[in-house]
Amino acid sequence: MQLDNLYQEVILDHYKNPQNKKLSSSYDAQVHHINPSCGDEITLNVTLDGESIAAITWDGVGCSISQASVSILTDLLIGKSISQAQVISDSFMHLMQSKGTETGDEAVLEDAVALAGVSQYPARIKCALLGWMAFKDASVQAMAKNS
Amino acid sequence: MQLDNLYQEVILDHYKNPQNKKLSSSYDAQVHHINPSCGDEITLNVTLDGESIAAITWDGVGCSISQASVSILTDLLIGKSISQAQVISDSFMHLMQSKGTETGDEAVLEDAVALAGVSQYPARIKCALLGWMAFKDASVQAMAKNS
Amino acid sequence: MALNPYEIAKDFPILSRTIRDGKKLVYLDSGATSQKPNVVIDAESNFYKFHNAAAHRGAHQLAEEATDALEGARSIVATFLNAEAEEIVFTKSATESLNLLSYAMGNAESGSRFHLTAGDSIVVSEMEHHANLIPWQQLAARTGATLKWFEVTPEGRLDLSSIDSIIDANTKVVAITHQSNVLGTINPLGDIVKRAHSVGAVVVLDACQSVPHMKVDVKSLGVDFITFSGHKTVGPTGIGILWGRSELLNELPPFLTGGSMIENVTMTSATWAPAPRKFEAGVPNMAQAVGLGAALTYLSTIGMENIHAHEVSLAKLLLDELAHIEDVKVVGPSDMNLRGGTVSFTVGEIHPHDLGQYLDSQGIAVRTGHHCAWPLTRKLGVPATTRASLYLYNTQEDIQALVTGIRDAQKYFA
Amino acid sequence: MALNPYEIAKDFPILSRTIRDGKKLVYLDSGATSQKPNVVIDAESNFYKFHNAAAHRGAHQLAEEATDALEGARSIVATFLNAEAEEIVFTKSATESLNLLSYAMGNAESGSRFHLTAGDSIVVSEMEHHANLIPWQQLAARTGATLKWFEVTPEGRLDLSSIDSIIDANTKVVAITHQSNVLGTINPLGDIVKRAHSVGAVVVLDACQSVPHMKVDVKSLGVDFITFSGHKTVGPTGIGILWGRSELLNELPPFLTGGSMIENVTMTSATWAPAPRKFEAGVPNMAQAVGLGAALTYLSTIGMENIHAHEVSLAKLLLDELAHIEDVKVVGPSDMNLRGGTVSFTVGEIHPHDLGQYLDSQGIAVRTGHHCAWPLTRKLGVPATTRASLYLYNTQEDIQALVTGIRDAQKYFA
Ligand SMILES: Cc1ncc(COP(=O)(O)O)c(C=O)c1O
Ligand SMILES: Cc1ncc(COP(=O)(O)O)c(C=O)c1O
Repeated sequence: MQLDNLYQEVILDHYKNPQNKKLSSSYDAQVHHINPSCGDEITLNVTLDGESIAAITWDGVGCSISQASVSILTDLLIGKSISQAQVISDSFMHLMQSKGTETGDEAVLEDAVALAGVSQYPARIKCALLGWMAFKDASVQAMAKNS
Repeated sequence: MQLDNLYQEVILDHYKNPQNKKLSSSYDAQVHHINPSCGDEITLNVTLDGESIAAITWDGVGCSISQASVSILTDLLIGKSISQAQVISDSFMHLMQSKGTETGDEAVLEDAVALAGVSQYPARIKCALLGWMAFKDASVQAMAKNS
Repeated sequence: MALNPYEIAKDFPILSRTIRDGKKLVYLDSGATSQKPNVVIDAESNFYKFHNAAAHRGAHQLAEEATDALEGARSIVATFLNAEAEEIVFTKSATESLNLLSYAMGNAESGSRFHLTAGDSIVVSEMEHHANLIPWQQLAARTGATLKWFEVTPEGRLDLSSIDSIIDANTKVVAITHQSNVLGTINPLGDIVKRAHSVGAVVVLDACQSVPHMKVDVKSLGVDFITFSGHKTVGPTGIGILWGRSELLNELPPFLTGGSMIENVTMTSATWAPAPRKFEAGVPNMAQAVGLGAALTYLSTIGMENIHAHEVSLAKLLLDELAHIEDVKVVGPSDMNLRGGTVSFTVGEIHPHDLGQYLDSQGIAVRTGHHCAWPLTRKLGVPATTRASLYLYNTQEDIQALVTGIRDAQKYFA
Repeated sequence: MALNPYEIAKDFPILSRTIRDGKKLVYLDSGATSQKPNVVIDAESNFYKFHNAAAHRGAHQLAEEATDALEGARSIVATFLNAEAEEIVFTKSATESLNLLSYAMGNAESGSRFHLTAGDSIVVSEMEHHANLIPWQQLAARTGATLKWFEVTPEGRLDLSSIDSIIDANTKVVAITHQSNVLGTINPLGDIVKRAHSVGAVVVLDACQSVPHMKVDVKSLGVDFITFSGHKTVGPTGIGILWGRSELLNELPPFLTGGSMIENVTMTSATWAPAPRKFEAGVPNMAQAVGLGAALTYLSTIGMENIHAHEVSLAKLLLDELAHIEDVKVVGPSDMNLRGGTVSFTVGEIHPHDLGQYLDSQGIAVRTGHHCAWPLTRKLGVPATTRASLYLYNTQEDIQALVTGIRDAQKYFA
């Protein structure tokens, strides 16, 4: 079934066992993002340690795609440098816009390649991006605060 | 040609030699009406003598139909009683809405039956009615003033 | 007389197409927009092919024919609602109709019954679609008036217990939905109309979800304005209706200004044509009006009572079936008392987006999310719901497909 | 490359119908509304037959396809204007686009560049269509701003001699037509744009009569907003376009409020989605947007330069012929310098209504009256004019038919 491209095992696993889904009490920046077309919401905290990402924690409600995507994001970006995170985010964004023509670079995106199937479902791309947009926003704020 | 139904001899005659087209200096009521779809305008004066219509004079710009119609109206209504004028107006209104199915009662409408063809041209009915609407308005005002 | 949905479905070309891997389309999203029968599609096409010209703007034959087509459509709408032709205003959508009202009221000068100031109030409800909420929020913000609302009970009914304090002497407008696009609830209007009129307020009825589905007679409802969209009544996109009582339309200032709505214009000022022209600036959406006329004629031929009865019987079947599926919770009335064919629900921990996606893979189109009624969704304590909304072309098989789809989704996401 | 109007006319089904007593249709009223080629009619029909669903409001396949169709149309419009997709707002008409701008500016709060107060001014011209005049009159009345205007010279040109005093430091908006729908005059924009921008004003271009007829490149024109209607560009009724610079659309408050234009909504407040969504409340006029996409694609294939050249050559022929008919006076420029294919005129004492009616009896459709530009008609000192407006499907035979018709009318009414 084509649907299995969308709901890869990895996604359902992250959905059922979301990583870092517990807001830290301290942070450099906290953001709240919303998906206006379906009502999904996310709160996301970022803590930096100089140039590197010390912690990302979050809470929210949403579909398996949005929840898994942010869970995967935290696994992938914690411990990376801001500039590495930027490269990974760009690569993910690119994958989402590929309309199913790309599978994603596993060396860069790791588990996030499991979300490749989302790019075939235009209405779901926003779900997958919710956490990534929130992270982008939060990291910019955190850098601004620390500089 | 079907068009000849519209442009009867009588109409073109009245258009070229409009009756009572010179505003009287005194009147019981003066009104100014406009046809917003084409810009035709008319000013019309009514003078009453008790229950009867002593004078109708007018000035204006417009197409042959609107000019002929008001010219015929003045010929027809001057000297009549207000209630006779009402009957004639109603009959004319009815004829205009007949979509070409009626020829008009010559005993009541006299020359105005020449306008029967207008009822087949929906966009022109307003032209034919411009003067009649103005008269209606003016006669109501004149009666109100005199009572 | 029961209608035959299998025969009706043949009139709608889209219903014979397939979805994803060759699945038959099961369209349960008519609350968002309805499908179109051939007679409607052809009416629009034929207008362009044979009669297209600018209505009310020419003395040539095509302009006459276009005018007849447009005004003929107006008469059909009027008859459909038991109203007068000059009470029917063509807009682009219910959204425009509601904005027309709120902006036109904002244009009303002091002394007009429509003029609002601080101290006045506008009453809505918690179950309003954004289209019947935000325009009134904005009008309140612009005028200083207060926005008040009826709450919704846990069963999804309007809570009218405080009607006399919610609608009070300061109330100028009560804007309420006839049938909720989320809950399916049909709101009883008698007490609201009575109370509103007793304090001199006008009642605006958002009939988007009622006019397509049941007989709506403006004279017997007693409300003052009604709005709905063509695209939900098997009609074209790009056309909406505002009905208003003649004397109110005459009193209301215009909204959009421009060509064809004027009486006289100078460089510095303008005066207005009588209603409905006053509210229809510009070359009208003629082909869409004609299509809507064809749509309402089509529905009338089938009979609005029959359509309503059909939807009610399918909704009852659906509610019965849903009651037997573990973890399914219906949001809104669970019986058919004052209720239409729109059924929203949640399925355990499965997020509506995921459920909707699974159903789509089976060819079943439902809507998921807050359905443009976010305050209601929040009030009900759910982040989102899945909504099946029925129409005349739906069948018992469609209901069975949905029920099977839900059960299979439960397995898929287990 | 010269276009072949005989081949093109075959694409437009209405052009093969007859008028009155079996006369061939000679359609010279494209300035009011254009005719539609089969590709446009079919694009709308096919949307309904195969892809209809509520765009941006569902995760099912039909909703995806409807969204693609709508957004695809947006990209086509953007490419046509040399703009970005997110700068294209779908409205119902140019009239709505212009009202959107004037009402949205009225919604702007103090501090915004769009906020107007007493002391500010709005500049229009005497040759504006009511749609680009009355909304600004109303905005001026609501805000206390002053309405100022460029006059029209006896030759039918904008009088720009006092540009520096008309557009001054207090000017916030300059709203001007690109091509007059009465005179055919094409207004030179360079000085206006330069002066407006130097005082910080935005320039709104009413492009209703230019976008259908010539290449309009928003980047090279330098204006800030452009409006036009689909139905004049061989597209469907019920669709209009507002183009605006991204940063300006982002700054401008919304106009119509309701579903799909929001970011978040509570009972008492709402926040907005980014442009263009912010300006597109409600289920969009999807089929009409798709039809407009097909229309612009059709025009692009023929080539806007070719269309313009064709119209210019026909207009030149018409002006030459009219110059030879006794008593005919052309209202507007009599040469082809900065002039399009719209020619208005008077014929001695024959009232335009009568002339139009005679021409109609010969199958020739023209428009008569003030053409929704009443202040201009008054300024020109005529009660009304007769207008022939040309388009890509018109032929030299159409011009000859008109000329013969005018001569015959002179005999008929002699
Ligand atoms: C120059 C001009 N501006 C504005 C309009 C208004 O367009 P619409 O009636 O399609 O909204 C028109 C046409 O009627 C026009 O010719
Ligand atoms: C109850 C209700 N009101 C208003 C609307 C707005 O209708 P439209 O989007 O067609 O303007 C809708 C549908 O979206 C609705 O369901």
